Amino acid sequence: MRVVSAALVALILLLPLGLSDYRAYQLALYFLYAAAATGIGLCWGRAGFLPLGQAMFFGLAAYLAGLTLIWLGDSIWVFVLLPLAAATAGLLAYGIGLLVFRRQGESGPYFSMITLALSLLAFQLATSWNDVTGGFNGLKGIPGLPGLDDFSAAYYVSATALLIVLSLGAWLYAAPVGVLWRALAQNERRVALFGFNTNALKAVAFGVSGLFAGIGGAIYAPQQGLVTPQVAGFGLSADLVIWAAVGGRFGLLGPTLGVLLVGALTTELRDRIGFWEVLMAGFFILVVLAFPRGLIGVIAPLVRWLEGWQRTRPAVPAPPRRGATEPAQLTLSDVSAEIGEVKILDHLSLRIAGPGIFCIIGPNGAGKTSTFNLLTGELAPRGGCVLLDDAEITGLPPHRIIARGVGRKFQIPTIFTDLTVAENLCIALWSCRAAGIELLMPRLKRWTSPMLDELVRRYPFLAAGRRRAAELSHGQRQVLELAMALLTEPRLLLLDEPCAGLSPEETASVIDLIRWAGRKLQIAIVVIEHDMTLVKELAETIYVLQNGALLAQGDIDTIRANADVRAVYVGGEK
Amino acid sequence: MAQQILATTRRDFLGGAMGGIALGLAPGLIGSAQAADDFKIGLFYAQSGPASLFGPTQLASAQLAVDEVNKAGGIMGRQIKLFPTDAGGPPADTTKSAVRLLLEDKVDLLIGSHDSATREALVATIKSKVPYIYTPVYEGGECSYNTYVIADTPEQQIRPSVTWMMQERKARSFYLIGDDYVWPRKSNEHAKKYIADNGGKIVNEEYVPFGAPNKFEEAVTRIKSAKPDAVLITLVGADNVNFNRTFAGFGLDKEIARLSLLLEENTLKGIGADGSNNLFSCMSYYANAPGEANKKFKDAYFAKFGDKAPQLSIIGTDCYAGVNCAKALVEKAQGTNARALMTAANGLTFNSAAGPWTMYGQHVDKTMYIAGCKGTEFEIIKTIEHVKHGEACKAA
Amino acid sequence: MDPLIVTQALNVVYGVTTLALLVLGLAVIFGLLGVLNIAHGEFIMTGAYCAYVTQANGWPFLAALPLALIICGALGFVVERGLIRPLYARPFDTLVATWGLSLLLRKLTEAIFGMGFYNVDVPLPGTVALLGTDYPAYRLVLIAISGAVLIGLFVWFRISRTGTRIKAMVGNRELAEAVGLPVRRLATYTFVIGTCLAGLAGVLIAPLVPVQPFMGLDYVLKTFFVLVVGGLGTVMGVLSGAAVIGGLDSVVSAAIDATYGYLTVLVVAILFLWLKPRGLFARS
Amino acid sequence: MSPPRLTFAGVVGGYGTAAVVREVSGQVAPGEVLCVLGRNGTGKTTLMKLLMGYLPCWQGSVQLDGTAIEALATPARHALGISYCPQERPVFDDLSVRDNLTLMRPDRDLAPFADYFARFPILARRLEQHAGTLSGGEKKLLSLTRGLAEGQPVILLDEPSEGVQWENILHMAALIEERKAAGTALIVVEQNLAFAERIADHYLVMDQGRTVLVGPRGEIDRARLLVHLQV
Repeated sequence: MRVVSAALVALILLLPLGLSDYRAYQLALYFLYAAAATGIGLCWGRAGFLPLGQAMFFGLAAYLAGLTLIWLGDSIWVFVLLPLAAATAGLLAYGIGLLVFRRQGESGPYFSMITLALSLLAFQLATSWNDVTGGFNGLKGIPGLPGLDDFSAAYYVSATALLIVLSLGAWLYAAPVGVLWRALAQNERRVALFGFNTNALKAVAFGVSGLFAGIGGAIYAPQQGLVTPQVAGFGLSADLVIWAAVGGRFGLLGPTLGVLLVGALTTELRDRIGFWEVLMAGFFILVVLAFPRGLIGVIAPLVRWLEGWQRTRPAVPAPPRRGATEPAQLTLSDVSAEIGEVKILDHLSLRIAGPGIFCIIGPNGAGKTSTFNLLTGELAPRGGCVLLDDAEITGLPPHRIIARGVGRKFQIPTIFTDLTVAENLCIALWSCRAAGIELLMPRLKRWTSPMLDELVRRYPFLAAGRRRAAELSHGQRQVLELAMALLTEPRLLLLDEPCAGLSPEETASVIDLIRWAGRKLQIAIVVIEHDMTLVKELAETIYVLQNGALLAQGDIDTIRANADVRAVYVGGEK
Repeated sequence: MAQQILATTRRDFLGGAMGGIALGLAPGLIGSAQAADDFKIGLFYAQSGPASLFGPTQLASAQLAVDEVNKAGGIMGRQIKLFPTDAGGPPADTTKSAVRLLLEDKVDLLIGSHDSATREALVATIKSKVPYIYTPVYEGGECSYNTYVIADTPEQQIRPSVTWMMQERKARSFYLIGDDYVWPRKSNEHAKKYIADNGGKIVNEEYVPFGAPNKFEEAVTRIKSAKPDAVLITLVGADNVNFNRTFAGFGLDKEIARLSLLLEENTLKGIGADGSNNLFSCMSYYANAPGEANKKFKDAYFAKFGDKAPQLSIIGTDCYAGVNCAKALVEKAQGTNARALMTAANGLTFNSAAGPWTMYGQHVDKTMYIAGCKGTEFEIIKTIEHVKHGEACKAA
Repeated sequence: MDPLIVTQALNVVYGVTTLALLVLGLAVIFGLLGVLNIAHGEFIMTGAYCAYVTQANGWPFLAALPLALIICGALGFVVERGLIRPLYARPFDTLVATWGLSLLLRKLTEAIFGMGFYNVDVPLPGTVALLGTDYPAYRLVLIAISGAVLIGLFVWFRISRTGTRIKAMVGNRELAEAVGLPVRRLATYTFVIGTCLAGLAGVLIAPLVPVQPFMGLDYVLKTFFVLVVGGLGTVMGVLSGAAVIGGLDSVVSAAIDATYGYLTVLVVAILFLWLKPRGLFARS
Repeated sequence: MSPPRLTFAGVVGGYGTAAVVREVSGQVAPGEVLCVLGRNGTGKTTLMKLLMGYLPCWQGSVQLDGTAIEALATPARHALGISYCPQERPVFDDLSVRDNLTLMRPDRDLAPFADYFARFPILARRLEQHAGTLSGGEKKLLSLTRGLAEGQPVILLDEPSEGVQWENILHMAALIEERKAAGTALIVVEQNLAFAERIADHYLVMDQGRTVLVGPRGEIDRARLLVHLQV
């Protein structure tokens, strides 16, 4: 790793010796675009949302830097204020991200279109605000950086900017936040159910991408000596996206590869072939159809081979979970909920007092999974209230509820298949233990806990950390999902059919694990289960739901004797 | 546990490193070899982007001039070699090409036909190291060292045409409409002065966002209600076409005269016969401008490029003048020394498609034409000779 | 009434209805199939060039309609089969691919017709006296045609067998397969209907705008904004979106100027995207 | 006894990596009903989806009149003669009741439905209404009507009686009897034992994705079924 980065840095630094001034100058410009494109890779390839107006941040920083340089000339203060220009772009992006994501968590095409519209707005402002921006002809007469105004100096300034961006990127990709971004792109809801504020995480990703674009833009101004509205507009925004897509948005260096490749092709073709744009268009379409992971995907096997060499570093004990630890007391009173026209919970009231294992059964559509959704804040009730201990949790966002000690396993395993087994386990360990600035520390990846040790002892496959979760069998996925729920050490654990699709042996071991966890953690475990044998084995109290309401509750014999329950399960002539 | 640290990073880092290296080096391997004694001229013209409709004419006109000069012995005995370069993209793309022309191709002189934003970017990049001749209609004000402008200036376009409008077409009130950028705003400043000088008045002045998808129904309705005698148009390209078609569509063309400051053959073709009634233009060149010079030029042009030759228009033939200016300038200065060139430029005379032009103060005095539209053709109404450019560059 | 106000009011009606006409093709492709077709504007451009070719050959203006339907339909068919079909599950990739397509179509047009402007003669020149003012006859006709096309499409979609089947496919794909609907072929039809509508709009708008390879860019963003504001998949969505975007643009342009009109459109689009992303009338 | 019309043998399949149906086999002959019983979550609906081609069979075979169809897509299976009424989202909510029925009928004729309308007059009354406005039970009636009236040799019904009043369940049973008499083979997934007992010729009882009981109705008494159905 270090050797490779050092080689890369050395290469970039020595490159001008072998290149003409013109090539160095050209590379210097591409490096700045690459810095911005790297931000797109971060948002699109990592965190899973596509910004279409990235030039807005590039342009903002360029204008700010340009104005600063014109104002200060060759004062040494520009070296302080230029980074501030870049930071302003990053802050703006972060602010926009917070506002937009907080509103609805929207990260699909609508987010993309918001950024696109903002970028058009920025272009129009830059064009119309003649007094400040110089209008369409641009902000001119920007002096170069003091003492750094020839071609090779410009190259080194750009190269440094790009290296800073790539190093920041490498750090973030290696840090917990990078893992969380990838998890988020795959299943945002699941990340929230590990207690992370996904909207804030996405806003941070967008902010960082804005900062990267800002770094490019802040250097662009002194290097070009002129800033025109085009650098804030749609054209550059679209180019940045295309470059990232062509090079490969999933890796850190993909966007840079894309910029260099497309840039080189454009330069070489532009003045030689009349219809070079046709070639470029055909090239993009080909890449999208044939290499959906971008050109960098072509060399993926080599990368896998290189992954072999790495050092093992000692594990670090994870701190205890934040917040209360006593077993949960759960009360639902008179809760109703609807999806569209359909009533799914109908004045449901029930009370679960931990510790212990409780089963919920009922026919299809009885409201079992909906009850779980209600408890984790994903289903908003129309009436009634939910109390955890004595505090109302109705209406809280999922990550807040999880932070109060709720854990959940889904019926169909929702582990993060694109991540490794170890990364999956880490996310669970970080849940409710790490937040804010801590998520930037790569050492958190070495966390361990007594619970993890016990889980690994029972299921040795969990120790094969570098294996991708996608390679696991169904049984292993169910176990991993359960392990992740247990690692968060919740006070109320919700398990939705933990044994679905498992073989009898696997089922037995999972049942054993659940009972062990119940005893060891002294928590309330609520299980949705269809298999009556398992219900009988697990549950002390059984709740039967029907049409969104509680039909019966009690131990297994009480339930079996209940005539209403029998009618529900066999049907009747009414 | 959790020994997977850094795995991701390595993957990402290595993945791109290999590709990046290969690419960074590849362009460097492609070299270029030229005969040493050619006189190399870099020509910036619009090959891509919205202005690229002028591209073919720009290139053809420049090539014609290069052929003629070379046949007549070149510049100081050196054959001209032309380096056509795209200037249709954003300024940063063009300056990048300029650096290539300067450092790799080592051109002796640059000619540019493109917008002002690109010109200013180029001036900043060239830093007066080689002579640079700027050719198309513009708003004035370019006085950089070793830079030579042969464009129509506001003084040349606006003073004669507005005066003619007011004195001979009896227009007393004007409505100004333009795209919102430097050239229209600067041009209108000049126009307002001349209109006031002649005792006329401005009814309204409005601008539409440049580069946005504009429609003109509302503006035309406003004009209809304001009832000016004439409209002074500083819209360009598609906006100019769109406005004039809408204007005529609303039936205002009979009552209100229009003077457009950037109306040449291509734009007129877009406006069409049903939009061009009572529409006027003022330029230093039209394809059917009178005079021997233009006839000679057109004969040579069509002889070289045939009947399907690109549409002749001032944005294009200015490149012909640019090459001729380069020859005259360099031969008079006996080289490309900046100081010698700046001196030689004063009083320099060279050929344009419309006849000889004379340079003072880095700009050109020339003959201007006022033309009216007849269908999709221009008809020269008035020829005004020796119009001063009115720019105040301090002589070197 | 003040003729200025009457005329500006007609301008608003004209702006809204023509925008609705320009949106229809995208409403079908994006609204029903969920394909982010960035090349929508280039299909409009193709229609406009059909109008030019018709005029250049001396054929009657209306002959441009079948020509545009054939060419845009064939193009749409090829594009759906070759480019869109493998990408239905990858919306962002569709975006990049259709971006490439738009560049390709533009360059193809350039190769055939060159970069220059063309004009298509207004089929109905002159103005008509209406409510105390004069308004261009063809624009009035265009308002009527746009309305007719909107209503026609609405009725066709409601009562025709293909319309019903498309609705079935969009609403419940699993069941559609179970009852034997050829859903893949139907998706192709739907896409082709979308491109044909774009071509139709292109022909009708051609006499009023500069016809040139870049003209499509003027429409693509505005039409996307209309759909986002109005909501996807319903005729009411198209109408209300066009009313908000086109109406605001016209009203503000008339009251202040075009710059404010444009800025208002952008700001309103952003507010809708942010605060009401499902639009005014979304398909349930 | 006539040869089986639809046969499936050793079918395995599910979602993602989870095998929900494990080596289930069965068959149904013309004029017969095979009733698939079991508690919820045991894989009955998944079996239907495997037979209809929504999910790929990981193992095993499906044959229609002796021809292997396990590799065919859903519309192709329909074209070969299998109709299907799904458990969830059984009708086109955006379409009128009429359009739901006549969508695939070239003549748009309602005459073939006269018999069904006589039993379910609510459908005739609401012909022009959007099917989305019907109640869950009414949607099931519409779905059954559409499926049976397609007149195909094989019909798969997934919980047709869910949410339906007993009186209409009896009508359903009568309509199914009519199809049986016409030689149609039906596979019916059911939770309602009383309904199943009225229509079934054979039972196939599933638990945890596997077959736990299979045989003709006459040979399996109620008590044995209840063991697998009750809590």
